[in-house]
Amino acid sequence: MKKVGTPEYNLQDKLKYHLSALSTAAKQVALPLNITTHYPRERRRWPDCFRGYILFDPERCISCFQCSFICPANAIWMKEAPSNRYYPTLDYGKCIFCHFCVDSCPGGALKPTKIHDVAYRTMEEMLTLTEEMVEPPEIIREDKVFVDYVIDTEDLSLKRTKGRDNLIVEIAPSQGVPMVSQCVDRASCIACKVCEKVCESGAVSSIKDEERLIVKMAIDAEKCTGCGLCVKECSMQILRLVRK
Amino acid sequence: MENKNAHIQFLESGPLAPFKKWAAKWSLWPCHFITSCCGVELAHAFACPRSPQAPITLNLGISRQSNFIIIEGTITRKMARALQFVYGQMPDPKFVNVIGACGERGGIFWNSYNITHPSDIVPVDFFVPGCPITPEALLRGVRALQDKIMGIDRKTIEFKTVELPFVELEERKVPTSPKLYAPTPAIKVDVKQEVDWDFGKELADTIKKELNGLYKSVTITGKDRIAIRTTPVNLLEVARKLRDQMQLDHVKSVNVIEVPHERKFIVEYTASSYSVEALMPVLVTIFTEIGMKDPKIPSLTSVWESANYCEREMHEFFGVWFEGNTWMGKKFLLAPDTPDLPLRKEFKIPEERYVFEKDVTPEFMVPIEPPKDLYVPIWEEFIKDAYESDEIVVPIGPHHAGSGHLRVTFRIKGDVIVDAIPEPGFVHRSMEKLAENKLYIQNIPLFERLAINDPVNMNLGYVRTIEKALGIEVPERAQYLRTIMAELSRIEAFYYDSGIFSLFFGHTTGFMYCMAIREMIIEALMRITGSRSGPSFVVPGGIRRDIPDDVLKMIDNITFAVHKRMKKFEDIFVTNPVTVARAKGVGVLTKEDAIRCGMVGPFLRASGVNHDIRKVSPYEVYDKLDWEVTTGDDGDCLGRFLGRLEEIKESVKIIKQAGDAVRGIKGPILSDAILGEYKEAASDIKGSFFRVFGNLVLPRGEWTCLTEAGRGTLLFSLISDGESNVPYRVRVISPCWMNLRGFMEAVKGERYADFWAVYGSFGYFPPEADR
Amino acid sequence: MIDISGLVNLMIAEQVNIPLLYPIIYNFVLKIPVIGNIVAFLLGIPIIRYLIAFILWKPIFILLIIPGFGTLGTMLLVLPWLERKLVGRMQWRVGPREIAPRTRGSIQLLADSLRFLCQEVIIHKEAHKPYFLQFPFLYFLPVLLPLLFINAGTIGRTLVPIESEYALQLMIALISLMPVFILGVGWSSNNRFAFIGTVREAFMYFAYEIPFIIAILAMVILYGTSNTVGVVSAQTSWWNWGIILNPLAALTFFVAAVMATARLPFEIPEADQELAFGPFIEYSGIAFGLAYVMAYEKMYVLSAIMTMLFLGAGSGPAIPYVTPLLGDLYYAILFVIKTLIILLVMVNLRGVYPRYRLDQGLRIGWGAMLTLGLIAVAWSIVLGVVL
Amino acid sequence: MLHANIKTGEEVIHMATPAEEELGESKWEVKVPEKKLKDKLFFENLKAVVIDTNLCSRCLTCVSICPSGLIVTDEDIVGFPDFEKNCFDCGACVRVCPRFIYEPPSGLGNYIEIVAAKSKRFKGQDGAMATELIASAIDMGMIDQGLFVDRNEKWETSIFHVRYPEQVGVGTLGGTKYVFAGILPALKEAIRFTKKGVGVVGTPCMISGIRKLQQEFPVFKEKVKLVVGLFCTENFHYNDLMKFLRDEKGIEIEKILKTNISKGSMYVTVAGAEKKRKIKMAEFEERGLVAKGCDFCTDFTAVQSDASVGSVGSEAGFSTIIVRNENAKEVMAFIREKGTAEFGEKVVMDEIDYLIKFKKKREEHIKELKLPE
Repeated sequence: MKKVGTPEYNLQDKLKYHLSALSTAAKQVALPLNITTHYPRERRRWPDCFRGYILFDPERCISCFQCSFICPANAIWMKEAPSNRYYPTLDYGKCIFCHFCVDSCPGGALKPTKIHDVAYRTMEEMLTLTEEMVEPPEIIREDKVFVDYVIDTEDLSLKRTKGRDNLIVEIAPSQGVPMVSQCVDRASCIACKVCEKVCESGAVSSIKDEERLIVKMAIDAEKCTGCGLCVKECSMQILRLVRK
Repeated sequence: MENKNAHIQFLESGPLAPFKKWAAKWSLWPCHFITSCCGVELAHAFACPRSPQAPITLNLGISRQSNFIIIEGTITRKMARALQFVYGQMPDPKFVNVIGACGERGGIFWNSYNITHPSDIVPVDFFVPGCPITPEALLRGVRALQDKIMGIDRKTIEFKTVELPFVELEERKVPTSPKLYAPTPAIKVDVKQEVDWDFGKELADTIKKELNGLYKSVTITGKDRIAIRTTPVNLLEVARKLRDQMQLDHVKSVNVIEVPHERKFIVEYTASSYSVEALMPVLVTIFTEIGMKDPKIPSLTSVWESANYCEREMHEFFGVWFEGNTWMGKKFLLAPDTPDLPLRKEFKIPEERYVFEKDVTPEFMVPIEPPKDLYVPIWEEFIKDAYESDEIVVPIGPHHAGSGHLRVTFRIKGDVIVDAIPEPGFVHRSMEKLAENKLYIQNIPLFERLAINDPVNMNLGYVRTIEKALGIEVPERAQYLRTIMAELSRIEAFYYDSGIFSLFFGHTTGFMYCMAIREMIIEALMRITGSRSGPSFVVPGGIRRDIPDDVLKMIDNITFAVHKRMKKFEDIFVTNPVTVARAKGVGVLTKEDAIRCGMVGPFLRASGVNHDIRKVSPYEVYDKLDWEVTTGDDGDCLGRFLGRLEEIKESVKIIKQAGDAVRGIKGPILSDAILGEYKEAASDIKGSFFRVFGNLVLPRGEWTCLTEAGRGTLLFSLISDGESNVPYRVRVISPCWMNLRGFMEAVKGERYADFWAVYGSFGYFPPEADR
Repeated sequence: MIDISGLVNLMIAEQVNIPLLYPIIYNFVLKIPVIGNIVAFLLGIPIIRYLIAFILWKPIFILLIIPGFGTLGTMLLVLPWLERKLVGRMQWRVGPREIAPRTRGSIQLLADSLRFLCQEVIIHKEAHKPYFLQFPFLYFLPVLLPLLFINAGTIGRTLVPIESEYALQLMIALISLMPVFILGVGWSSNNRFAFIGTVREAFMYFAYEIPFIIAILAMVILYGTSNTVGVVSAQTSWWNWGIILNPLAALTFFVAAVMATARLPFEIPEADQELAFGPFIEYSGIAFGLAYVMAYEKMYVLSAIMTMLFLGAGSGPAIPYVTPLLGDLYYAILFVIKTLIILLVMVNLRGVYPRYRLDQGLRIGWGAMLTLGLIAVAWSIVLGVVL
Repeated sequence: MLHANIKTGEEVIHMATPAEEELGESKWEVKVPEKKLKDKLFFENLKAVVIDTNLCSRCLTCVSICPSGLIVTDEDIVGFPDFEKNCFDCGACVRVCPRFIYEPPSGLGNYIEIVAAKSKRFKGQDGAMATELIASAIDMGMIDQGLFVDRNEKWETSIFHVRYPEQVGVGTLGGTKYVFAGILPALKEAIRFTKKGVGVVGTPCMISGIRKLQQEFPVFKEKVKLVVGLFCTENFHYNDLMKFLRDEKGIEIEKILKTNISKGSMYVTVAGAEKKRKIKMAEFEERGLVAKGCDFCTDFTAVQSDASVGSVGSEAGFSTIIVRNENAKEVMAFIREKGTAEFGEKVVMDEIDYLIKFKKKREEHIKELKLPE
């Protein structure tokens, strides 16, 4: 345990510390330890892992809704898209840039960028539709120089480089873990076909045999993307995700 | 509401239009209207790393002299009044920018019962997204406004639309919410746990002996946790006995849990001790059940003064009447138009949507009308009484250059503060209610917003509670990395506080130096997590991804580099004779008072109590490292400030040791127990986040966990029904909330100008206190 | 036609001596093709000649151009910018810059004042309207009047608008008037914070006024005169400047000046964080602009007095070629530079010090400063006896 | 949920796990029942056969199983708004409806023993033994949830999932409500959350529904461990009953403490009043307050249950328990061991027999019933 006392200044101390404050200030006037970045004309280079605006790759999306489910701010709403799919839309009026969605995306369809300095005139503009999330957006760039913070054992210093920092980072998309849906209690199935209805990849199929009074249910492991929606929605809770 | 372009039109009229526009463009003086956590990033935008006087001028305090409001995030119902008032006070032409998601569609608080849309209250020129925004984004908003003033209308972001042919296809079933609520959940706060805790068994026996006949049951609910069930009638007696015989001298939390299907409230007081070292880590929960009809219970304020504000809060949230507390029936945290008894289960907040529909926007519970009055909850007798005794009543805040988002009403006699009535709640964003409606994992960013300048510690507190409940062991490497991040966060919090402290003394240089040091720490956190001040990086079982070696090297460099600038700060501010004169001997909180008011953290230690959760019940790797607790005897503003400064040096020491150690430890950063079958994610959770964490269910019971955050002990209490994947109730006691009581105590008897010295020395951060 | 020839003769007799001026006009300006012709034509008009003579008339030149209103006006534009720049350097940043980056943002204050000019002036309904509006404007006078007695010259080259045996006393009287207007401003605002600020101002007024007067008194005793001409002539060269002879008086004067202008660490009445500009809290638009400017004016006047009393006014080493050419102007410029240095030290204290509390400020004023002042007087007497 | 590993820190019990080799290919067949009305949806079949003929006992088995979750009880009648659009036509409702193919159970059924007992812990209807059985089953770890019917001040029912015996202390849980309650929909929810099993108390029609569910779907068989039936003569529709009590009998609903039917009369205990109000059953019948479905019910003792409980046959303050199988026997043994109940005199079988016979007469109603072709 350390005790910290408060100092008691006598006249000499006072003079000494007045002088030390004044001389520190004078030194800074002469040789400042300046760390200013002139923002619109210069730009700090953020690290590649920076969590900024999000791009979307429809090729990799398996329409699993996980981004929407995990979003703590409920900023991601899924929008209907071709071939029975749902793609994310993002409301930047709500997004808190936690990138839980990016980390959740099993196919790596959501990609982070370093774009972050944006201002909108209306709140309606802040809703970004799927179509707009595919290509990197253009933002106003007044910067001609980018600045790196260099921290060595001595001090923090700025390193200025002419040119423009690329805001679109190439990070290898995550592969996720290949999963497939399985029925674990077939006798309890009621053939309600919710799984079929909720499946976007057409992996679940049901054929009704009117004569034999049976429904043939099947999950095609090849087609199944492992999105897990059928598992979640199954009214009897008899489906499970297992590793492929 | 007036047209939002009216002010531009004014500028464009008359022959002097070009000059007027030019002058308005380059002379945007934002008024000091800090509304919530984006204010931290605002401070960075104004401070040295970004040259504040570049596009906007200095941050002036008063609405009359400024022409620009930057609304920093959440406008609560209480703050909406202030906003409207401040906007009205400003001379034309004036402009408004909103920064942060909370001020737009609400961000993570979109379904909170206490927030409003600023755009409903004042005409807004620009919205800046982010949570919190980056300082650059703030400046981009200002640039956009400058362009707008000059008549240039261009979008700051231009999306390229790609053709995705949308065709109406056969209906696909829309998935339902991932949240699962167990029907009529069973709530039990004293679930018995078999733990290896001999002292606890002795303690339980002693309690039983002392409380002979007054208790119904005494249960050990975990290591260092004891729950005593009693009846409302015996409550007061039990508390008195515990205080007098067992030396449980303060209350850490007062909690009410509503069980509507059983028509009862569980009222619990969590007491602990500062005077007996063995009892320091122990939390003794005294709880009782009362019916929902006419819920009355004796207040324990007479026994434990520290329970006072918590009782007021619980009264407002649940309507439980604490007989004996003087504040019953009055508003404390909430605004007059906030829905009544908001934390009751019957009060529902909007549910999430998962599917996009055109023209559907998030709605509020109650439509927000722009408020008509400026609500000041000071009763007339108070004012009359004050004037009759030759005193002056001065309300400070929430729009005051030195108040932050807190209102304190002073009674001043001469220059001396006779009485101070706090009015918190200007940033009450209903976290406890929101947490009951989110998955466990979704609450991580939510609770991080308690203190955006101390984010990792907030994360850690919540996550450790979950880990404790699930009994998960965190891999060693992750433990070290968490410790490093937590200490970085502590330094960050302290430098923010000292920046504000120096600003309160009118010392802008000190503020700038602090922000420069913070910028260095933020750079480190950003390279680790990718976010400046909202990392959300600590997750149950570990951290989100491994930290590369070059970043660890940089952190190691910081432990050396930080000293140079710290020395400058000391020379110009800390040892400055004026600072010492202002802070020394001011706002003294004696050891007895500090204990009585239930102070926590550095502010308790400054009064001479050797209590640090990192030592008392060590977590992560604090017990493996060599560091010391810092205490002081003076208990004055300077002591509190210097004590924290000393703690920073200890933190740097911890970071250095942990950094050295972690380089030798290789391994996963997420525990197998939580990963289940997703073992691939052991070093990077990417791709499996929802699958791993989406469906956490905690075992039934109350799980309380203490951590030492930057400003003191942070208490999270999760009450789980054991079946739902959302918490049944979450109780957060943030350090600032606990310190508010002592803060008000320290102010009394001091001079008017000393209020700011005391304020700054406590590092009172309203979003953290209001929750 | 009024016969003004007597007056003109008087003026001609006391023209400010700038040797460089005529060569410039005759050798350069008049030789420029078109402009030269115009200037020649203008100079031919009698009234303009009279006007030029009037402006170059010593008292008027000093009052209007240097170190009077003209310099003051320039100072007002430059000083806040310099302050921001220097404090910016102290604080590891750059200060104003984005506005006209080539000029390092030096026209920032122009934009600010223009903006204030175009902004709405709010008079709230609780305020005492006439006084609320009048006081800021009335405040101008006592702030400017001391300039009438300032001697910016040196021995043998008197640059003073009004020479008086009681110049210092008059200055003290005029400076003492200033707080009265601040009290008026605060009172008419009818606001809690303005009220507290006003009370603080009143307290501080007494605390700094006495050391201030005593410091001047010490110098009066030392110089044996209260005539500004005499004061300046007494400081023959740098080793008998007031600051060397009686540094304690200089320190007392400086601290009292800082207190009087409410600069940090004595920014007690305005205390941004505590009172939000205290007496000026309710002012907006141009009225606030005035109040903002007034503080700098006061500072300028006090610095000028300090330069005159302690730094030998315009005295300084003569530089070959330059001094003869500039003549009187050289000394005036020296005076302004000295004043500027004092001003910069004064404003940049903002970057070094936090704010004292009211009682501490009063204690310093009534305690340390008064004691120092009295010692300074005693020292002056001793010096007077010795010398 | 999305992955099977529910991390509760407790043991995870999977539902029936298929054999390893089966996991490879995922194809299975589901039997669909036969439609009586060929070209109609299954729900239309159900509606025509059961609901529209008033055969429906309102046991809500169909509500619980319907995958769309849209079958509701509106005005005490089972319905499915917009079924043309929303019905999945899976046939689950028909599969589980105990009255679609009605084989009315009756009589005393199989039993191991018949005893009279009275709970020491709980207060409820008579001996509160239904409560005691469930509570003891929770205590012994057989089940972890028991479904009880709760009521509010207006005597509207809701389902209470009891996890701890202490929870039964909630005053309004014990006691018979004599109005319908949605136990079975709650049962479906309960099996989603349960780890050990669920115990249910219900009327004979509900018991039939549960048994049908268990017969059709192994999930229920595995998860529903204890089914306690109640002796039941008839049941009432909430709205009608309350209206009758309030308007015609002048009883304030909020003040009713307890209702009790015995010996052909309903006894209503009202707060503040000294005497119980007695209302003849005939009065209810006259006004048609008794649920229509009860006309076709012949089962008094809940023949299909694990144990049946009722007041008939034992002295006042005691309940009669008919223990029918091993599960219930274990629980009874546990009760005896712990001594949580007091056992009474011999049971008077005559009273039970009388009511069994009384209900058996209703078979005629079934015979009169005209089912659509």
